[in-house]
Amino acid sequence: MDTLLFNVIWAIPLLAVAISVPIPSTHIKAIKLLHVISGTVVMGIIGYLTYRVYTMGAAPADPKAFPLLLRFFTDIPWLNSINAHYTVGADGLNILLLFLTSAIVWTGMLVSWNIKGNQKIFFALIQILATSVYGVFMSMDLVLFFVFYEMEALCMYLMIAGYGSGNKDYGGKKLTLTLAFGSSMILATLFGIYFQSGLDSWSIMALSRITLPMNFQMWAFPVMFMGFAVSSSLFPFHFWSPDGHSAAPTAVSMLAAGVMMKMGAYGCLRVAMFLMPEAAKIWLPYVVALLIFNVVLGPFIAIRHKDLKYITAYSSISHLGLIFLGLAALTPVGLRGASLQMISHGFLTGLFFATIGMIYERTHTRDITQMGGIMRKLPFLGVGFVIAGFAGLGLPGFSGFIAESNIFIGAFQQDSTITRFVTVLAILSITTTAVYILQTANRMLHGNMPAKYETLTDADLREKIVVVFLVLCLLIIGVCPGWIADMLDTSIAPIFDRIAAATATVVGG
Amino acid sequence: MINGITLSYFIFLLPLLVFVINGLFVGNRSAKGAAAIAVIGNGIAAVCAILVAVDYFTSGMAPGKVIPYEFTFLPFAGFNANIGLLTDPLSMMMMVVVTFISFMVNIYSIGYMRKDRSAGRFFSLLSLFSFSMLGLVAATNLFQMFIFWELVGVSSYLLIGFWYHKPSAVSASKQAFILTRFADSFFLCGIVLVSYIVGSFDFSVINDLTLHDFYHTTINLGITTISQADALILGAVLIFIGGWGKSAMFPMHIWLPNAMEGPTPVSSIIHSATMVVAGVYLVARLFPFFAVCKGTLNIIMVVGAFTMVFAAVIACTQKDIKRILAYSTLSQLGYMMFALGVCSMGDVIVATGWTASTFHIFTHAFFKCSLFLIAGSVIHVVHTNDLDKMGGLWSKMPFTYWCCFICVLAISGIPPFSGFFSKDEIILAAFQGHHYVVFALALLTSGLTTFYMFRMFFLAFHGDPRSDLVRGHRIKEDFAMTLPIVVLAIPSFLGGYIAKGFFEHYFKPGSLHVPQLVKLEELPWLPYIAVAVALIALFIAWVCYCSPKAKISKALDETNRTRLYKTVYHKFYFDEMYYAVVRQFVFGGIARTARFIQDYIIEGLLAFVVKALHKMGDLVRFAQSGYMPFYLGTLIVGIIFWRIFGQLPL
Amino acid sequence: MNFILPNFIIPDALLLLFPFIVIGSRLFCSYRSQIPWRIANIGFIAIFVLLNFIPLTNNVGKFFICNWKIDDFGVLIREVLMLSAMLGMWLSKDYFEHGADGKPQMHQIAEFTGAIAFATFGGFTIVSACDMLTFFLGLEIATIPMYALTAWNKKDQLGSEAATKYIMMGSVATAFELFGFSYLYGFSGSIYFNDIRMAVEASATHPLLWLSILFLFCGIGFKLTLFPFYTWAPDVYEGAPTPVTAVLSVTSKAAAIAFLVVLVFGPLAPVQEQMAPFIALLAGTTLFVGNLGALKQTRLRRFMAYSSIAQAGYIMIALLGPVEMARTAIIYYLFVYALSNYLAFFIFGIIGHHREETFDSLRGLSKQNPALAIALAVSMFSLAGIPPLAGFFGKFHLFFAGATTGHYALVAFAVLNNVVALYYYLQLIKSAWIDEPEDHLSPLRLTKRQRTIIVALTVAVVLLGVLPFLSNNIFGGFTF
Amino acid sequence: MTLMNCLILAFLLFGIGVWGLMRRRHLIGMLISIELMLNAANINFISFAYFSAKDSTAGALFSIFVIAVTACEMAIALAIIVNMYRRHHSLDADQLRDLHD
Repeated sequence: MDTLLFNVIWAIPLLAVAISVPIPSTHIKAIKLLHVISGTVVMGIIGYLTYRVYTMGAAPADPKAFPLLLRFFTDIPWLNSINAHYTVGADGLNILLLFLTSAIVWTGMLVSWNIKGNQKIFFALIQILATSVYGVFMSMDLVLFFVFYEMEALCMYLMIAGYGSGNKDYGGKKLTLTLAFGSSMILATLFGIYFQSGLDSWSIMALSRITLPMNFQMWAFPVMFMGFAVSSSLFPFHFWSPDGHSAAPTAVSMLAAGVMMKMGAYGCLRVAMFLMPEAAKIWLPYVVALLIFNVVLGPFIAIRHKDLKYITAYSSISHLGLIFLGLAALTPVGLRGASLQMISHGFLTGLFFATIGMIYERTHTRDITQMGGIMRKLPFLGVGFVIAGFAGLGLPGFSGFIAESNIFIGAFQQDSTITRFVTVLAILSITTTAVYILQTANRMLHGNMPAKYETLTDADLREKIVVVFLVLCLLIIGVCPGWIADMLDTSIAPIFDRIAAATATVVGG
Repeated sequence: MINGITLSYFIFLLPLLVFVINGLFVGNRSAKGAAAIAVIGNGIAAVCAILVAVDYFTSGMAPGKVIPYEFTFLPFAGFNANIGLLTDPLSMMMMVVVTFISFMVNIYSIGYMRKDRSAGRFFSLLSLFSFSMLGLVAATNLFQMFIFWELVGVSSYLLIGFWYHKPSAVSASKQAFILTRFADSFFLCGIVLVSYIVGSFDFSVINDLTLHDFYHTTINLGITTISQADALILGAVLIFIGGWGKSAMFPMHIWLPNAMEGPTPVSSIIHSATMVVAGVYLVARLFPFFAVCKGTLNIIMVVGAFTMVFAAVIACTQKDIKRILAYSTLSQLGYMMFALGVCSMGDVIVATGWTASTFHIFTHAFFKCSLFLIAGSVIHVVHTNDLDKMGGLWSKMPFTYWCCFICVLAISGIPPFSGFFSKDEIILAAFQGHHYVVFALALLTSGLTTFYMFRMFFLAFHGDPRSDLVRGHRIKEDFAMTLPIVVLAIPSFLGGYIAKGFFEHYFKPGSLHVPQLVKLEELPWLPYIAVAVALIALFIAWVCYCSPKAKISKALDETNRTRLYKTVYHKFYFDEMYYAVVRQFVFGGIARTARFIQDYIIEGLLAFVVKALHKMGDLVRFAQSGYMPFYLGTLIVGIIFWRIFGQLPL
Repeated sequence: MNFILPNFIIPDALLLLFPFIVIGSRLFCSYRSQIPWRIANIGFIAIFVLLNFIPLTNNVGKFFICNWKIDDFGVLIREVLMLSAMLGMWLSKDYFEHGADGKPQMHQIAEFTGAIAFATFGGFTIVSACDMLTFFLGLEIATIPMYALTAWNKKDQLGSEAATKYIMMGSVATAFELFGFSYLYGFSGSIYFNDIRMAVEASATHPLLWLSILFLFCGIGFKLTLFPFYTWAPDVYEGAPTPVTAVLSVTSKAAAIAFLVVLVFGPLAPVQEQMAPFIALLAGTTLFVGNLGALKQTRLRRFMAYSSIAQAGYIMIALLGPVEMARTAIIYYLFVYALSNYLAFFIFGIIGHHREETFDSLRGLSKQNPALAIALAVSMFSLAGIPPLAGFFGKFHLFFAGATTGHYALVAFAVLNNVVALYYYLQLIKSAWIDEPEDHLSPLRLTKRQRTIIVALTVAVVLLGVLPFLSNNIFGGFTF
Repeated sequence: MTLMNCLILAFLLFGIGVWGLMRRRHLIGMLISIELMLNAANINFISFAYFSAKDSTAGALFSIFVIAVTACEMAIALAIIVNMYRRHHSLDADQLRDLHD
């Protein structure tokens, strides 16, 4: 039963789209309602399944899924001509990410209730995007994984192009093409992995049971890792995210920054590092060096920016840098911190972009120098933004702090010069984060208010639901992180064991 | 102490509850209701705290450290981050002080915030602060301490910027938060480093370390590789930097005076009585650790002593009543800090400084808080912080006047007022630690303290009124605002005398792994010296500002003065320096460079790639000239081309 | 001797008779009558259906009078060609019916379909040839009607120019092929593939052999628009009427690639290894040049020309793989490519009915007719190879075949080129989705036929990839 | 007269065809050059059939078919060119430049 529920997760949005197609656009309310309800249903299902996974704890899972601890494991032959299977399964890590996705999708749909343009198509596109992300987090077969992973490009451009603001075409193209570039790197290495392994199988578990030839790993790992890192905006492939986010409509920014950027980091962990641990051990210290830009310089760039979405984009860049710091730590705490950061940053940036979008709907500008003192007129949204800000600068009580403390402590346990160095820099740069966040909040919310904003009205119920929901998610993780940490630990253990067991010896290389 | 445990839950939960209720439900509807809830909640919390303290001290387990309960907050590999309650004399004392003062300030705020529309928010934030402060003092480990450390920082930020339409308040709050955050980043570094080496966050573990077993193993810090023992010392310094920023020691002091932009009750509870002593509390809490790490105590001593003198000098020239108090707070914090520092005498430790410092925390909390409240009600009357507009208030507001007199005497260290005892002990400790320079400075500073406090006192209350608001009108002292002042004046009066023995009996830094000096020379003449200095300073102040032939207007005029006076008056231009550094170096230098890298180098490379592709595309399209002979040519050329490059075995 | 007509030959026979029947029917009915059209429809559909009844038999060829071979590959290529023929016919019907600006009323639909049928039959001949002569004839039969079709609008200046260029260069290419054939004949001394194969196995490095291979590849490179023989394609695609362009881009490409498959895996199979670098170079250069050329296009058909050049490059990659994989990949890709291309051309036909066929006339499509805009996006994304659309799986199969024999570098290069390709497909989508239209948009009129076909094609493109039965059952014939 | 001579002859013929193709701008002239190239191929077939090939009939057969096919190809070519002449009123290959990037 649970397995069935798990398998319909990605189907429900498509079903909703299929139902909505024949409904004429005159009944747009009904269509939107349909989509929101389907989103709620999915979220409910995933919430229930999360609970199930939590209750199962470390109980032995389907042996076919060894070494991973997968619940609801399903494995059906799919495309015989290329030996692709439909293989899905859930462990603590990806069920939580699934929940994050469903939450962001749900809130995103609520946020874009009154979006301009053809709403029918927009909601359909959101649903398709949701499907793709669900699929990525569910699938344990590389072809399936890649198919879902690449699907995002299909919706992203249309959404940004059709419904965005500002320089939509440039932003959309930059985003789509850069992501496509990343996934082309991934695809190239996927073929390599398949044929080097000689297993005639794309299954992650099967591939993780063997050791790929070292001199293949040595070039394949960096290519694949960077390919994934592109979508997590790791330097030097971060340039798509500021322009993309600024051009995208609110919901798309939420989804892109909140969920899709996690797909990359998730791929790095679940595919690249899991399948090629030996090379990972050799390469990751150099990846850490790149983080100096993400983590240390990113906030500084945010300081110099005036556009809310640019600021948020650069804050995402720095936060995702922390994810990679956690991954590169190669310690259980670090990996857990990275996964926690994925989840927490998802909610966090969702809240960020949601509030920004709502404020933008009212002020019609995102330039913080144009605003000021709107806290008086929009207390609720103001508080929402400030909470997002504090969560962003890692205030205890919110999830961000938990993730960051895990990452810092975990990364410091990695006894390599460069990692230690970057970790210290990262810890020190929490100040810079505080600087740009407070500067933004003060310029926008405090001080004296331009007269033109006298007529602003505060959030309505729908928007309040969104903000409150996201804040609650942040708080729950932040106040009682124990259970989530347990779930992540049990699901990360096999990955870490494999990495720990790997003996890194460069052959040719 | 079952009873105690159950009560102790209330100490934390009540303020939290008040925060939630006021913040979410009551706050923006009725200010009165919010005030009522806040006062009741914090009142009960205070009562609980006192009961628990009594329970603790009578149950005979004092001065031992007890951890009644502790929950695992977040498990790390090998060690846990817990949240719990640590009961020992220090934390008990702090709890009582915090809850009691926050109770008083809540009462006071009823009057002070009567006309403010968003009073509800104020009360909820105030409770948030006391909750986090309590969590801080109850901390059983560094992790918990850091959590609540940040929370007090945030609540302080929110309360300084409470009037967010005032640009000065907003920028002050930003400055306060960022500066403390800057210090906290080092604090966090220290925590990570120490916890990595020690393998635990717990104070109990960290406090009975000895460096011996760490000399052999080395640790790689990225830049250099040093022995773990040195790393521990480094960690101790880093952790102290956290306290450094929080307690606004020089040169991270500038945020505290600027923080006076906030509402006065906030200044009184956060920026004088409780939060700013968190730094001192941290050092006191980790004292055995610092004692083990050689040299750190000396740093602490130097920082504290310098700040003490520095702030006192500035305070002598200020005209803003709240800033005077702020600088006096700085200087008093300096006392506490160096009192902890002077404990190190070469390789041995003189524990008296520790006792003195904690004792001073206690006494200072009361009189400084009440002084701020007094300043608040004065400002409430004359609607300005400026001493220019005051004077002659003594007849108008007698309660306030007499309480102020008591507190000023207390801070000046005139017996039998509370300040005398604690300060006396601190100075004595400096002498016993054989730090004679600090000893001299401390004496001098106590003189300065007396001078500027009485300067403020005389200018505010004596002389003839310089403000129309005072002149002629009869002023009614608000009961809600006067009651706490009076109540707080009592411990400022008697607190020292009563609590002296108590402190000397219970307050010991705990088991140290360094030799302690047990027999110390007594200084019977010290009190007389101190009092004499104080009285002389008092007399000078009287001559300058209160005596019939004192030229008040001239004394208050800062324009035509010597350069030295101006420099001091402008706080040695430290704000300007900070401003310049931040503007030029951080925003101008680093940030601009980063932006440049982003906008020109990275985007430039990207643009180059796209351009190159387009150029090649143009080439292809140029070949598509529509000229058929050329096309036919491509067929022929194509064959030859592939004949040459086709890699055919031909 | 008495022989019975084996049933698997029936479709070919019908197709051979078809043009005569259709064209002949013109003699007996009035000028405007719809009968030829009906016959054409029935005939094509019937043939297509009959083809589907031929069982797939794990690639054991069945022979008809000893050198007309029908194997699974042949059957499936036949299906592709018939699909293309039908779609081309339907496309042309509505395109020519109510002639708008410059496009003449077309009453010779019978001749038109007849020509298409001939071309298709050429394709049939290629895949069922067992000797060079049939092979060559098939290629010619597949090509010559195309010349005629290109010049179909007698009044159209550009059309005639295109036709001229096409036929001149086409004849030169034919000459190359003939030269290649002649050398191959001279080398092996026989025109039968089996003999040639044996001869090739015997002496794999004979200069005549390789000279012939060079000439053959260059000749077919012209039809398949490989680098640098593609130069005719953009001009001809632009000059020819849209339906012809569509047929050209699918049928003649399919025929040409079938030609290569038969050649490379038939007589030349023993030297496939030695040919690999040559093929890889052809593939790489072609797809690169095709992608570059399409970057800044503004006219739809020219744009499609470059895109199809790039597609040809992608198809070539599969020729590197082992035979079954290569065949599967190519068949599958041809299906997908045909569907996506025809979807695009149907839309262009509708757009271009009252407007210039340029990017600008796509402006405001998403506002004017969202469904059409979505269909366009789907076809473009499919051509760009974005999952879950069929195009992705097509390309995936091609790369899979290429990577099997370890040409990772080429695959990586091709995959990176996909990004460039995506760029110009996005350009087109941009003009349909972002750009604001000019003052007034001339209304788009869709007949029921067009609407149904567009919907059907869109659904097919979406589902063809993800639904496993296609790659499992239809291609289950190939064992691996 | 050996196989080699014939092959050389054929190749020369082919070369002449190519040269003419490049040289001439008159469409008919170009067609003639193409004819030359095709017939060069025919000569190849015939000579191979005569000298070396196992089944010599095939070559001859092939060349005959080629002649036939080329004939109809040329017919269509001429038709198209005539039509082209109606539109452009010239047979100059250089004039055909309406279609280009």
